[in-house]
Amino acid sequence: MTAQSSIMTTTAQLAARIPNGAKIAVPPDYSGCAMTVVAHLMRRPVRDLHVVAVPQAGFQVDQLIGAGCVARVEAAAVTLGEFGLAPRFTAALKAGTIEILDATCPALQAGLQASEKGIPFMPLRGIIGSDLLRVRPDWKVINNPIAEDGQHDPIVVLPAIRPDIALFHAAKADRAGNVWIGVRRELMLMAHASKQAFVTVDEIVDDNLLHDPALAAGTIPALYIHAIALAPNGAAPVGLAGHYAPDRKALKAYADAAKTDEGFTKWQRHMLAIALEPA
Amino acid sequence: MTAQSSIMTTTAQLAARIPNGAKIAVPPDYSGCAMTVVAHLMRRPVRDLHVVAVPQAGFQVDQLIGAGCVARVEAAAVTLGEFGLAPRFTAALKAGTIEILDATCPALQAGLQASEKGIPFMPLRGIIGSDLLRVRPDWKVINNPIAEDGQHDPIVVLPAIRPDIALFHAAKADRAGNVWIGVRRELMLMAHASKQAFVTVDEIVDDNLLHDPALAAGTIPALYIHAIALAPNGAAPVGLAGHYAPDRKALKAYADAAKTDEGFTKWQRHMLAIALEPA
Amino acid sequence: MTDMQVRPAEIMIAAIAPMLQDLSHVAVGAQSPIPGSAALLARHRSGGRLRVSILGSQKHNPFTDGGRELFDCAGQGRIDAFFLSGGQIDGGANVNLVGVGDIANYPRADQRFPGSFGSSYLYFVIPRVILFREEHTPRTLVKTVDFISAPGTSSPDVYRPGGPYALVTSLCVFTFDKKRARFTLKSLHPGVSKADVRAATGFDYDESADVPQTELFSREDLTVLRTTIASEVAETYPGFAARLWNV
Amino acid sequence: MTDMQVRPAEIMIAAIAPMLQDLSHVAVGAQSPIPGSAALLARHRSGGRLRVSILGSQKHNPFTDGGRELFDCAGQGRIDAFFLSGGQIDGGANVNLVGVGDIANYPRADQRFPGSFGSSYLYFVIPRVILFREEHTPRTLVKTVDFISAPGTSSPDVYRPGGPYALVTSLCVFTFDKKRARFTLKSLHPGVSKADVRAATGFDYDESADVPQTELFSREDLTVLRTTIASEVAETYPGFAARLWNV
Repeated sequence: MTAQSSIMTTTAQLAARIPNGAKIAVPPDYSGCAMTVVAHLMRRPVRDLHVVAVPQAGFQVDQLIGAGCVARVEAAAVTLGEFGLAPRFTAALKAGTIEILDATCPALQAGLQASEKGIPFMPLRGIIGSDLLRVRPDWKVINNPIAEDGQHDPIVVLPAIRPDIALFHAAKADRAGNVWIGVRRELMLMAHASKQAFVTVDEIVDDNLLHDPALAAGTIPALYIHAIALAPNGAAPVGLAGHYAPDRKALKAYADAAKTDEGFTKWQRHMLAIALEPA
Repeated sequence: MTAQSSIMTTTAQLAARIPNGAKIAVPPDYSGCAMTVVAHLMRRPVRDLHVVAVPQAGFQVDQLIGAGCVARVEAAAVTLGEFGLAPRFTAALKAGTIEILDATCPALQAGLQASEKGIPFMPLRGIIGSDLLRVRPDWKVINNPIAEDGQHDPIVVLPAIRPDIALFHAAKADRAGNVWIGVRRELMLMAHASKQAFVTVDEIVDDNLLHDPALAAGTIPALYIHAIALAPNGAAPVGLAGHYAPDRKALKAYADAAKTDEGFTKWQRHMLAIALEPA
Repeated sequence: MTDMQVRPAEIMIAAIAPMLQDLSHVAVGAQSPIPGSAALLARHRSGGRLRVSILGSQKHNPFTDGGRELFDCAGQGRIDAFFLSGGQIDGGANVNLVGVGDIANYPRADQRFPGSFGSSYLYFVIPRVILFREEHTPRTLVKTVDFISAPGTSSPDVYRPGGPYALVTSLCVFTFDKKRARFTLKSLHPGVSKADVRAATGFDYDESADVPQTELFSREDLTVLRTTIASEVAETYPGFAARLWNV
Repeated sequence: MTDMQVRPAEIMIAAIAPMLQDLSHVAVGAQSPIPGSAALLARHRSGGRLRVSILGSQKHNPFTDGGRELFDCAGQGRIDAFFLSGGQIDGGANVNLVGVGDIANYPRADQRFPGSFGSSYLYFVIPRVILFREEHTPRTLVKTVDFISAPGTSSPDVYRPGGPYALVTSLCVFTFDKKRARFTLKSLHPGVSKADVRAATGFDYDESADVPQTELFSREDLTVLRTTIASEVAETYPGFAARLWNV
């Protein structure tokens, strides 16, 4: 058996390999969320996840928070978009049951890029004068070290963000373990920056994606991928841009239900019963 | 006329828009060199170019040096690969007619990434203890600003590299000005990091490259492109990986001829006569 | 559609679109339907010359280098205008997207907003940032924000090619003077008085004796907005387009 | 091909291949045909488990994020072994890829080499860097390099998970002790004596009384090398494969 084939698994087994306390990087709702894995994590439930939103979170993370899986969220925003505020996130903050590391989109991306490059930090313009600096003592302001002598040029430096696991859904993978993401390069950044990458896919194709010059350009090499599970339509209900649309009815139902603890619990029971039918 | 269509031009006009003294970024020989533009630049000849090799230079740059077009080369290496040392580069260094900014591959890439991100510098591990630091006073060593208090953790910081023009050859462009580069992402980095990007292509296609999800993943959007000229087989003789092979006979002929000033002059006269036949 | 009465959101679109004239590249966030509509209209008026990049759009999103490309592109100086809203906006153009309540209890705000998104960066590097907020009340336009997601102005030693340009609400348009760190009432939407604005605004601002009415759409522009632009808007902001134009 | 006499380049391949055993990922530069051949052979021996990434190869280059990916990947700790050569290599494993001559006259070296390539970085972050140089003379293996492209060792406060592991030449194999910053003669190629190596080496090094011969190929391995591996090598290093194996 080659290293490549051993990464093929099921969504249940993939979810089981995410330990309590793991630092997981997840994409925004439009970029490929591994919703079947999320269902398994909620059923278990996994505990004390540190979720790194790349760079913002939505339904996926609100659900994990509601199910008590999350200890800490690092995000530029948590929102259900046009369906309103993220109700479980908001409730958990109010109750003090989760920690929030408020960020801004490019700071999260820069932190992941630092990890991708193996550097301890990345500088970024902006941010100075924002209260983010107050609530993020891990972000430092230094004087630009290449500024001309004596010139005061303050700049923020952000520590590298190195998640344990990048978790996402993509359109397809091949049997060698390469994953096609097209223009969704934030998924490649997540895979490069994280220690491991766990991926669900709508389809597993026979031909090696790297052998097709057009597909290769949008492919994460197997080198970075540690688990792949087949999950057709696996990004539903949030959808997969360019492949299938969000299920707006299901999303609205969640947004309405999750406004209360009881509503969320009921929604969760119903959803898990459907999503995790015996395979 | 839209902004998009005005960027379509000829190789001659494209070359004419590269002024003396321009800081131009060029790819290595295997990644798409705009050799027809190089021929025009040699005939003019353009003067005092600052060539940024991304990250190493070969035939393309050796020829420009031989023709007296270059004032300064910033590169991790200048070599004809298996055809030996770059003879015009070596001769010019000996004669003191060009300046060399010796670098290492990831330092050039990090400098361009800094420019891509709009940050003044980028840290990079390694390099400390290398004589590169001695000959590159623009590279500084600082203490890692996020190291724990009192910990000595020296790290190099490299200033952003912002070329005036990224000059390269690609397989195809569309009429909207989008350029397909496939897996040759160093070309995208060059385009993002440079003020302008000038591109020759083997083919101009009718369909918008961004409308095809597979091709879009390997496409530089028109947003970054300022001039496109049709130049079929335009990367010959160095070749275009995945499309056409290097013309090894022509490359060997150059490597042999360029060993002497006279040989280079003769080669140049002959080459320009062929390459710049009236169109 | 025969109703040529201009609706409130359309007035905001009419107020924003002229601010984008003569620019090269305007970017719009995924949750900014009013600015998105204004940008697409401005693009239409420019004959397609204006480049409009809308996050979350399939058709109007040219980016191919992942989520970071918008921010990198802005950092390179390639984006001329962008739009920010805020749970609170104050008289110094400081924007709060994090929450309202006792700062000492952060993160347990009385009301938590989604978060700062890209504001803490884009506000610094994009030359013309247009603030917009439909709800114009002392609750949203406050004297001092409870949390600064992005400051309106910076000291001179801070690298800042970008910043606030104007603030558009359901009542009026303010412009912003960076040197004085202060808004000026620029125009009033139809039926709104200077006193209405003063009463609805929690921060102090300047106004001249004679404040003009916000320039509205020509009949032709309104038709274009409600047909061509509406269908383009629907691709990215379906809920908004359905509510406003029934498309 | 019936000639089973092992050629000098093949001895170097035989010396390098075992050093890659049990690793996960080996990367090879575009101008490193001997290490490239050794890596492809090691991959074959591992039953395909060893991942080999060869720059400039179409088939064995998995990278899809541009020229920087190799370096980023190494910085992430995902590459276990790499190969460096040098115009000069000294007894402290310092590597010179820039030039020979009076340092004061830089850049006008008496002899200019191509440049440092990625050495100044990769030598720091890849755990097992194998130095190779066919020409084993006092001109190439010197007491002290004229220019340090990449230092062999660093002070303890310098971040350095990587560094030199061995040096393979046409005469012998040295291993490197990072703590003592010194080479040890590990094995001698067939027909080479300890005295031959001492005479040909410009730097001082350790040797035990009994230095074994470099382990050569089995007949089977040699056949695989000259058939399967040779044709794979030809894809990336056509000149080398043609000269050595006539493929």
